[in-house]
Amino acid sequence: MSAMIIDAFSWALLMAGSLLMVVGALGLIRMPDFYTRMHAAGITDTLGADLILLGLMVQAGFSLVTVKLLLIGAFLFFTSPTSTHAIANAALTAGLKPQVGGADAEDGAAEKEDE
Amino acid sequence: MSVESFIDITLLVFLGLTAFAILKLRALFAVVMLSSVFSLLSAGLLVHLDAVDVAFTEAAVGAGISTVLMLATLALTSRREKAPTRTQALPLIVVFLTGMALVYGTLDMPRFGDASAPVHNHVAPKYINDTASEIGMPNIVTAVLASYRGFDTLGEVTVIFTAGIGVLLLLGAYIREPTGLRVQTMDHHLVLRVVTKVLIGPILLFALYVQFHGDYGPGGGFQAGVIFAAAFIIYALVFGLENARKAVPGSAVRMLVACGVLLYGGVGVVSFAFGQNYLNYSVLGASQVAGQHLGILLVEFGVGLTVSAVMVSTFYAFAGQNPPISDEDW
Amino acid sequence: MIATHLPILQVVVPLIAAPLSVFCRRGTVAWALSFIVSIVALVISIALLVQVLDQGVLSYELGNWAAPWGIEYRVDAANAIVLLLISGISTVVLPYARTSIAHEVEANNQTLFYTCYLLCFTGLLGMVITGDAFNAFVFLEVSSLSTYVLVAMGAKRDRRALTAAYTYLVMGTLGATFFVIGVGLLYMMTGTLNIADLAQKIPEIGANRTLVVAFAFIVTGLGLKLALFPMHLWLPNAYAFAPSAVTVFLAATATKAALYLLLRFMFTVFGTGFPTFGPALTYMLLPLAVIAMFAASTVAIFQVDIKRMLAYSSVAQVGYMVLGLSFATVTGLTSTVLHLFNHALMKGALFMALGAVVMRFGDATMDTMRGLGRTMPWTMAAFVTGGLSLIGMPLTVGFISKWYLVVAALESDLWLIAVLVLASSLLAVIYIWRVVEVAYLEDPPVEVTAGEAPLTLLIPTWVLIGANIYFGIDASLTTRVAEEAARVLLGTAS
Amino acid sequence: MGTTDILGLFNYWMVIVLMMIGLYIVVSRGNLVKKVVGLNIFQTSVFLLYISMGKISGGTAPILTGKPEVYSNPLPHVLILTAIVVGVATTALGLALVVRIKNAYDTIEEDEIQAVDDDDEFGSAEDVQP
Amino acid sequence: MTAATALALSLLIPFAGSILIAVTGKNPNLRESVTLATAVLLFADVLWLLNAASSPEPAPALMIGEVMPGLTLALEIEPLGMMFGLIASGLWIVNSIYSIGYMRANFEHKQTRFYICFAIAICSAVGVAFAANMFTLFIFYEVLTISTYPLVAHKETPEARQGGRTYMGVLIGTSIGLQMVAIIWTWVATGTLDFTKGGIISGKVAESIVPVLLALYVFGIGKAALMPFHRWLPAAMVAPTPVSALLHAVAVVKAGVFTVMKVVIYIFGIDYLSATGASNWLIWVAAFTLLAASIIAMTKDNLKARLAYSTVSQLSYVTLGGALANSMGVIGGSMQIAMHAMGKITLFFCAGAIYTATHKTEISDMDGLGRLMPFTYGAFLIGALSVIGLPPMGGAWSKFYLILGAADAGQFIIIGVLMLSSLLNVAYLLPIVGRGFFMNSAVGITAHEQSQSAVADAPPGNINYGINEAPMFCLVPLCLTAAGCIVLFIYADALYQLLESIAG
Repeated sequence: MSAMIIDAFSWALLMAGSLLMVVGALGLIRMPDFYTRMHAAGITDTLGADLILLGLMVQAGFSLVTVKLLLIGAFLFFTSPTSTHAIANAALTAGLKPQVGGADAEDGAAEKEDE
Repeated sequence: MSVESFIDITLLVFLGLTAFAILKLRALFAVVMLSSVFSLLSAGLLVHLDAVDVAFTEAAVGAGISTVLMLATLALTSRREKAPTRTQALPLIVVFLTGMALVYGTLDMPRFGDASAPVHNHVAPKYINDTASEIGMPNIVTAVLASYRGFDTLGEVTVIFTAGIGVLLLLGAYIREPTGLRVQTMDHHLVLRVVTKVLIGPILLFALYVQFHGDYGPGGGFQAGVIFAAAFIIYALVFGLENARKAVPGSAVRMLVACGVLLYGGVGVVSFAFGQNYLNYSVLGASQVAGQHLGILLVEFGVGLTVSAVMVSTFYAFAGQNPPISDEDW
Repeated sequence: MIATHLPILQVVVPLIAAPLSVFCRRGTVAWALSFIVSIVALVISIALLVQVLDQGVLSYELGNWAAPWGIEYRVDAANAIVLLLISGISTVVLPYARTSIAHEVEANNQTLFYTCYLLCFTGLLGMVITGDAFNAFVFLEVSSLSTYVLVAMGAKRDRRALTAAYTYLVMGTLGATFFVIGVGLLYMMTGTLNIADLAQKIPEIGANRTLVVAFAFIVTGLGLKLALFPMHLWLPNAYAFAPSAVTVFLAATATKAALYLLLRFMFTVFGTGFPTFGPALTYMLLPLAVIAMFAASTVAIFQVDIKRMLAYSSVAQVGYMVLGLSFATVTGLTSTVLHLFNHALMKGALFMALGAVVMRFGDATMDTMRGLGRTMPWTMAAFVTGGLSLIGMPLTVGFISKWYLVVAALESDLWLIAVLVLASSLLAVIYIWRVVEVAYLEDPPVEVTAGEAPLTLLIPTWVLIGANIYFGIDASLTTRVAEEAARVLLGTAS
Repeated sequence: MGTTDILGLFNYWMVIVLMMIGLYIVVSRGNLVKKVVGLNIFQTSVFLLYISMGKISGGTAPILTGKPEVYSNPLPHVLILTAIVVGVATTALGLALVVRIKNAYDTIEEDEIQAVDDDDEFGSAEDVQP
Repeated sequence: MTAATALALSLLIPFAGSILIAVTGKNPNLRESVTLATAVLLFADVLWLLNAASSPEPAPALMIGEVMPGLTLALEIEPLGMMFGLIASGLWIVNSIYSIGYMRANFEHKQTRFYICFAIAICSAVGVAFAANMFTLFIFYEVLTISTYPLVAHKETPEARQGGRTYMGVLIGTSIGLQMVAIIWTWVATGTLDFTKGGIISGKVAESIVPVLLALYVFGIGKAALMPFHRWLPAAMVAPTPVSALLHAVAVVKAGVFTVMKVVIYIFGIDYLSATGASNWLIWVAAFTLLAASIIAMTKDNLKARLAYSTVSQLSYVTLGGALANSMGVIGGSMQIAMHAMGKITLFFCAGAIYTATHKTEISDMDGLGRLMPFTYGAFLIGALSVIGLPPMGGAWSKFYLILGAADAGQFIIIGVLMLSSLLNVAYLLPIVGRGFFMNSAVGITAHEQSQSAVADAPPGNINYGINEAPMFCLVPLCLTAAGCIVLFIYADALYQLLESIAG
């Protein structure tokens, strides 16, 4: 019985995480310029990943595996914002202007993108 | 169709798409990133195929080191591929024929996952059945790698050693006083510096865990070596090549590269002293199992030493070149 | 006690020496170390050959793990002679290298160069001596990777060495990967990697499409490595732009080791009984070999750079070796093994002579050779002798090889082939004689001041020339071993 | 052949496709870095081929757990661990060569290099960068 | 001294000689005395062998070593080889004396290289003569080719180089492309290559393909200059005259026809050939070469070229003798080797003498020279008569026996051919003498002046000889060989006795 609840719970978490991942991916394609796209990407490796980890922990129960998963979570917690920050920073130093409204900069961003 | 094969097929299809994208794209930066993705995907597939050690290595190497090296190369060369000029007919034919030949060859193959295939019934069973008694460690892969086929692994260490020496010969002559890869500009990333400081410690710790836990779980000298090197590379990237060199001077790395191979080879030589054949660890300990254990521990350490040292020295060599394209082009 | 460990020592001594040489502060020390090592290796290989000749196959199980579970070293006449060849050539090349490398490689790279050389040496020995298919691959790669680097070291003289090395790297890796695919398929069908074990299992399986493909891939992969026409594209530039000493070593050993592996897999592992064996020889290897003989020699005639010319001639000579094995008779294989040995002697000598020229003049083009008969008499005398050997003149090793090859052809009633073999060696007359005429019948350009090459280059060259003539006059030893090797490979050993 | 065969061989065929894409990149592309990437893909797919043959359906990773289980064949794993190392070694060397070529020719496109060589038939000693 | 040592010496003496020459190269006088000494020593050694051979006990033999299993380097004396050995070593003395005169008078360069190669060439010629099996013979045959190349290309002018190429091309080409196939074929078929009386082929090779094998041999022996492989001989005319003498009289061409003889007698066996008629086609090829070459010779105005073609035709007499495959034919052919050697070397010496004295090469310029150089022209006449085959010159006997051979073989057309070719010889040789002696003096005078001017503008230092004759070093040898032609006529019987044994 309790097993079933746990299963359902973890599945819900996993599903939510996966969903966020998909959304993030979509955003990555649909967003107009570099910085907004990074914003979308941010979702995937923060909340998306963490939810999935959580789901897995629930599955694993209190065991060594959970500890490992926690560590992974911590690692992600540190790295993903940092990397996002670094990329954005690099883009800025490289002189990529954030697009503020107006479709004119669109193509400029697009062409920067495939660099 | 079972979940097993569903995952299997999905991953393979993704791999195919990635490879195709790599073929088509001409922005080399994207190509390199995709090849890193390719490695990660295949690592996933490998896990699915029960090859955890291999997956671990593939992830560390394919997605890690290779990518770093390729990015470094891009930074030093150029980031766009010219549109192919010559005709593609001949390559296409050659490749197609090769592929057809292989497909033809598959027709008589034992089916995927078939337990009755000769592969599973001639040599392998001994490893699975006797490792516990002869070597006395759970991770069969490590046992076979370091003992049954230990000489292959010595060869493998020699290969990586060769690569290290080769890169030194090719680029070493050009290392000049550190104008490292986009290093100066990194310094002002306060966030990066702090986070890196925090992370390097755990990474090194993890490396050691992988190194010495290899007998029980996935891992071993090679993976550990790569992770160990990764820690250094992050350090060098963020705090600049010169600081990294202060921490571990290039000459020292060069020595360590050699030391690893010597350690491995030396362990083998010891068995001569006991009148045994080369690389017979049993003589090292009181009992065979103890001897094997010690031997494997030592050679794995040798592997780790060489691998990490080679990775670091290779990175030094690449980063030592000064990039023709400045930070602004990124 | 030491005698029992000889097979492994053959490989482990240089293997340990390589990392040791990294600690050498000065290039000279590294060189001395490598020289000593290769002498030791030579002694070991001689001892091995003697042992094999009087007590048959030697087997050495690494880590005392019984084959096929562990890795096994197997020494028989077939690889004993190749081991002897490799270590012997290396022992001759190193004294030569001392001067020529100091001249052609950056000063601060000397030490690591010899480390790389030792690794190449280790790899070649390892891939020849091993009795395990996958282990062969590992050492094949050790030798290949170091070879790419050694070739690239020619960049100080000519930057094209870099592109040559890169092409070689790509082609070589493809070849090695094909080989691995083949081995993988073999393993898939037999479940073993031990060559002797494979040789037992494969006939039991009989006709099988997977095995056929494995055969094809192994032959192709190794064909790439030994520059079998038309997979030779990497070779000419690699030989032409590598440092002279490296060219000598590679020309004399690298392709030979690959050829040995080919022989081993074709004859020992698959065996003449293998379904597609006969057709593969008659419809694939034999024609390719004949084309190689003519096409490559013809291209050689039009080369301006003599090093390239000889490189192309090497491709042609590979054709002779492959032709010999494609008869699948004892005499045929004997001729192959003989030529494998003899060609190493002649090409080694020729490239050494050219190396001396390169050292004096910076290159070895037709123009450079003008009047060298006057200015560098001993070097050119060596070149001419080597050339005659290449043509197949009597009293040189070249004649012995040609003789056996033609005998083999005639024994198999391939009259046409026999005539073609001799006809193609007339092409060799042409490209050698071009050089001879220029060197002897033209006067050196007035500005030439360079004199004869230093003794450190001349002595090794003449040692090889001496070998050319000695084994050309008294071939009883080489023919005996070669025939024994042929019998071993055909499984009809006495 | 039946669906079982198709399923049983699909894995191999997919792997072959991957190999061929890699091979095609190597032989058809003129960019030296791209070639190296191609080599990587080619080799990685060969690794997959090896591992696939070691898989037993329903088996687990070859790490002894004490419980009676079906373990997949460990030998291919060992071989491929070695092969991966060879692969990365090759990659490193290849890239190092590419960097040197860039220094010497100032391009990493095959045909452009060819053009440069054709210009000066007698190649100059490589110019060491300042 | 045992026979074996004598045999060894016959190779070692010239070989050691070549080394000594190389060493003493700096000092011409010393160098040339070494050459002469070597020549004399060698001849003495061969004479010693001659009487050793004629004595009853088994023929002297020497086994040098085994190159490949079953294939040995071995020497053995047999009459035919003995004869060739005598000719080669004997004429070498004369030729050396002559070359000294010639090379000095014409200030040739690189004389040391010249003498070294000369010695090696003789060494290999002797090797060919005494070879005990086809393998050994082939090896020395090739050494001979290589060692004579520098002599042919001696002048290093473009023509010389071209000539050298043709020389190498044809000789190496035929020997490797055809002869080696034949030899290895024989080896594979019979398992031996030893020269044995009555041949080794019979029964081992299908009779239908014996002619093919024979063809591979005779065409493979390019030195025999059988058409169409005769081009090298005229091409080699660019060489200095002593070389031409060596090529056409002493070593090279004789080695060729000698090899043909050896093959016919000891590989195939004349009885076997005559029984199977496998050599009939060769008779006609030889006959054709014989006539065609003579006709070409008539068209040549350059003296040496004319002599060259004459050689081509004279050589095919020998081949013809062999092809007839009967005792008389063989004896005649073998004798022709000796007779023609003596006659043709005389002619070449004369040509060289004329060139040295007057720097003339074209026959049409030589009118009236006979009166300026009586000895030379006298010798030329004798040599010419011998080559034509008129008594009292040695040449008469060989032609005589050949005709007998043809008669035995029932080839009456061949008799006609022989007659005809002798007439042709008359037609292209005697006019030269005629012009020399009887052309009207006006031309003679001009010739006289020309010769004077020639001498005048010839470099200083050859004043030591008069305007009317070549230097002593040239003159003496050609008188000797001319005398030789007559001597051979008188003592032909000895030669006959020697050769009779082989014809069996």
